[in-house]
This record gives sequence, C-alpha cells and structure tokens, in this order.
Amino acid sequence: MENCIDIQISDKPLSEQTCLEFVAHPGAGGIVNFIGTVRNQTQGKAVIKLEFEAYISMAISEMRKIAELASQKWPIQKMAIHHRVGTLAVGEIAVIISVACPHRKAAFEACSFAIDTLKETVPIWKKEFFENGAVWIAAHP
Amino acid sequence: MENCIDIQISDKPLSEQTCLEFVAHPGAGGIVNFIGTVRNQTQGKAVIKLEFEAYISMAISEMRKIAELASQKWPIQKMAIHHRVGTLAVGEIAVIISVACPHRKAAFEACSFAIDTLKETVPIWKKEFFENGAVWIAAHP
Amino acid sequence: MMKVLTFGIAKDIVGGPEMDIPYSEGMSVLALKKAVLEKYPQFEKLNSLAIAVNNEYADDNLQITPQDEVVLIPPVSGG
Amino acid sequence: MMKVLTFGIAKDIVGGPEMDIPYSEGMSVLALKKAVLEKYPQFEKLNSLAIAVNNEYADDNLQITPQDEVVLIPPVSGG
Repeated sequence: MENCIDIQISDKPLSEQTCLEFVAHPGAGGIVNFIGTVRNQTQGKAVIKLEFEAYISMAISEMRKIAELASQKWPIQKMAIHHRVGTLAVGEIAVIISVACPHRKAAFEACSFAIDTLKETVPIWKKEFFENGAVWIAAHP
Repeated sequence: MENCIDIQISDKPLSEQTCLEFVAHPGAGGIVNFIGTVRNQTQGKAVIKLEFEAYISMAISEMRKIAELASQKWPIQKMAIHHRVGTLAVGEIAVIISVACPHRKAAFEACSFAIDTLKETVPIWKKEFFENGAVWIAAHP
Repeated sequence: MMKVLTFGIAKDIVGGPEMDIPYSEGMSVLALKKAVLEKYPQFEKLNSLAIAVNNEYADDNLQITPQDEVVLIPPVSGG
Repeated sequence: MMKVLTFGIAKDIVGGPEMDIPYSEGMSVLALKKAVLEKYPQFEKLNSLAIAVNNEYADDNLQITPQDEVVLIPPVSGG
C-alpha cells in the first residue's frame, strides 16, 4: 500500500482535484470523497473564522495509520487524506478524504471510518472564532 | 429543495469541481461525493470501452425523484447528480453524486442511498465492450 | 397500431429504436407486455422487463391511451 | 528538567509552546501527567489529556527517557 497512500498537511487551500487524480485507478469502480468544510455556525453562534493547529509529525503518522488500518479492513486501491492548517474562512475546505475501491460499498465504509477515526486520534486542534471570543473545540465538557 | 437539486445528463466529461461548487453551502459540515468510474475489467475480462444509453426525459425525472426522496429522509442542503452518456474510456467518470449536509453521517447515508437507488431505477443502460464482443450489463441472469 | 420506444438491449432485440404493437382501446400494460413477448420471445430471457408510460414506471393494470409515450425498460445498469 | 511541548488549548494554559517539568530517571507517563496537573490545575477541566512520546500515544506506564520528544495532547478536534 505504500505508494497507494497520500497523506498531506498543508497551510494552502486543499484541492479535491488533486485527491481525485491521486486515487484514480484503472480497476476502481467506486471513489468516495469526504470533504469537511468550515460551517458558518456552531450551536447557533455565528462562526467568523477558524484556526487549525497540528502537531504535524505525529498528525502525519496518525493519518497514515488510519489509511493503513482501513486498507487492512477494506480492499482499498488508493487513498488520500489531506488536512488543512492555519486560518480558514467559512466555506473553506478543512479536510479531504478520498478512497478508491473496486466496489462502492467498501469505499463508503472506508471513507466514513477514516473521517470518524481522524476526529478521534489525529493531533489537530480547531479554534473557532465568534463575534465575542474564541473556543478550542472539544476541549471542555 | 427545488433550487438545491442539480440533475444533469451529459455526453461531455463530468466535472467533480462543478458538482462541488454547486453543493457548496455555508451551513454544510460534511460533503460526500460518490464518483463512479469505468473499470478496466469485469469478472476478469478486459473492458476496452463502455457505452451508456439513456431514456433521457425519464432518467432526469427518476434522478430528481431520488434527490427529493433523499431530501425527505436526511437534512440535505444541496445535492447534485450528474450522469454521463455516450462512449467512455477506462477511467472516465460515469456518474457523480454530491451531497451537502450539516453533519457528515447524513451525507454518507444519503449519498450511498442515492447511488444504490440510481442503479435500480434510473433508465440508463451500460454496454461493455471486450476484445471479442459486447454485453448489455445486467440484462440477462 | 401503437408505437413503443426501445433502449439498450431492447433496441437490439427489436432491431431499431421503436416497434409497433396492435392497439385496442383500454389496453392494459400487462396486455402490452404480452403482445411484446409474443412478437419477440427473446424478451423472456431478460432479468426483467418494465414498461414506462409518460416517463413513469407503469403498473400492469394501467390502461394505455393512444396519446401515451410508451417505452420498454429492460434491466437498467446506470451508475 | 525536561521539555514538554504544547499545542491547542494546552499552549494557552501553559502560556507558550512548551513547559519544563522536573525529570527523574525512569519517570513514567503517569508521573509526568501528575506533575503537569500539579503545576497547571486547569488541565483537570479538560475532557482528556493524553501524552505523546516520540509521535505515538503513550500508555501511563511507559518510562520516559531524557531524549524523548514529549507532547501534551489535549482533546483533538481535527476534520
């Protein structure tokens, strides 16, 4: 799987096209992409902007683990996980996960597993900025 | 939902970027795209090319029904379903389904539902061309 | 006679994009199917054969009128 | 003393990208956590506090060596 996994963390805008081109595979029957974008509100409070901070070396390592674990569970041909860091405006892309499999069911399951796991294990932190303050998401109960 | 659904059948290459731009929504937290591409083989036989034929007026109507039904089942903000017709080479995109929802779980479920239903109900027919002949897929037991 | 449109393998079986079937007033979708199968027994070998009337899948008991757009729908395989 | 790196809310609590903690030979991850909480009780209020040693989540009983890269991992929120 080594050359079939593309893991990136970038402070530049992410490109869905780049992910799609990476996962293109002549034997692929289904490609599923998850694209996480910055929402304009959280629990009714208007979000102005958002900042992502990453412990980059470990985040890359954890993202790779997710892709490798997914590749053990499902017949994945190609997989890309790209995460943005820095300051993002509403509507910008925070994360893209693209999975190519011979059949679509596996691609849906693997992509869903990957984003669920990423949110649990990858050392990246999101700070949301509101009119009157900012909050590190998920930090407190 | 009327302006939130984009249904297209085209004999030109499909654009994932176009679908993504259509489904962009400031309140979206998760966008899931399914991209069906032409595989290089079916049950071990090399596929040279593929042709899609559609009963276009009804296919558009059935694709719209799928988007509307999905919108009743899940909180969909925007949804695009684009299907290609004509002659396609291996690797080309046959179908794109993009779904934007406030949360990702609904987007995964709705996108998966849409492609499953499309394959059951939409009057589009696929002919695969091999070295020594061609077959209308799913026609015979 | 009424015109019935064909697509996919149905077009191959019929040898063209449409076929003519004898029409009788109040003819049902089921009667139409039987007439099609009688003329082209190869349709028996398909996984399924549906009829669309005016862009909608039609029940067997729907009555067809001469103005309807009637289409043979062999097993679909889009996506 | 050993250097412990901080990110996210941990950086805010500590007031910078790293903190110093007294190191003793064979110190466990659990002992490090206790030392951190003693110095900055605000960490008690977080949903969780993990320790990464050399880019891996570390168990409480792992022994830390002076060469290790040690990082406080407050609740993550990527994606």
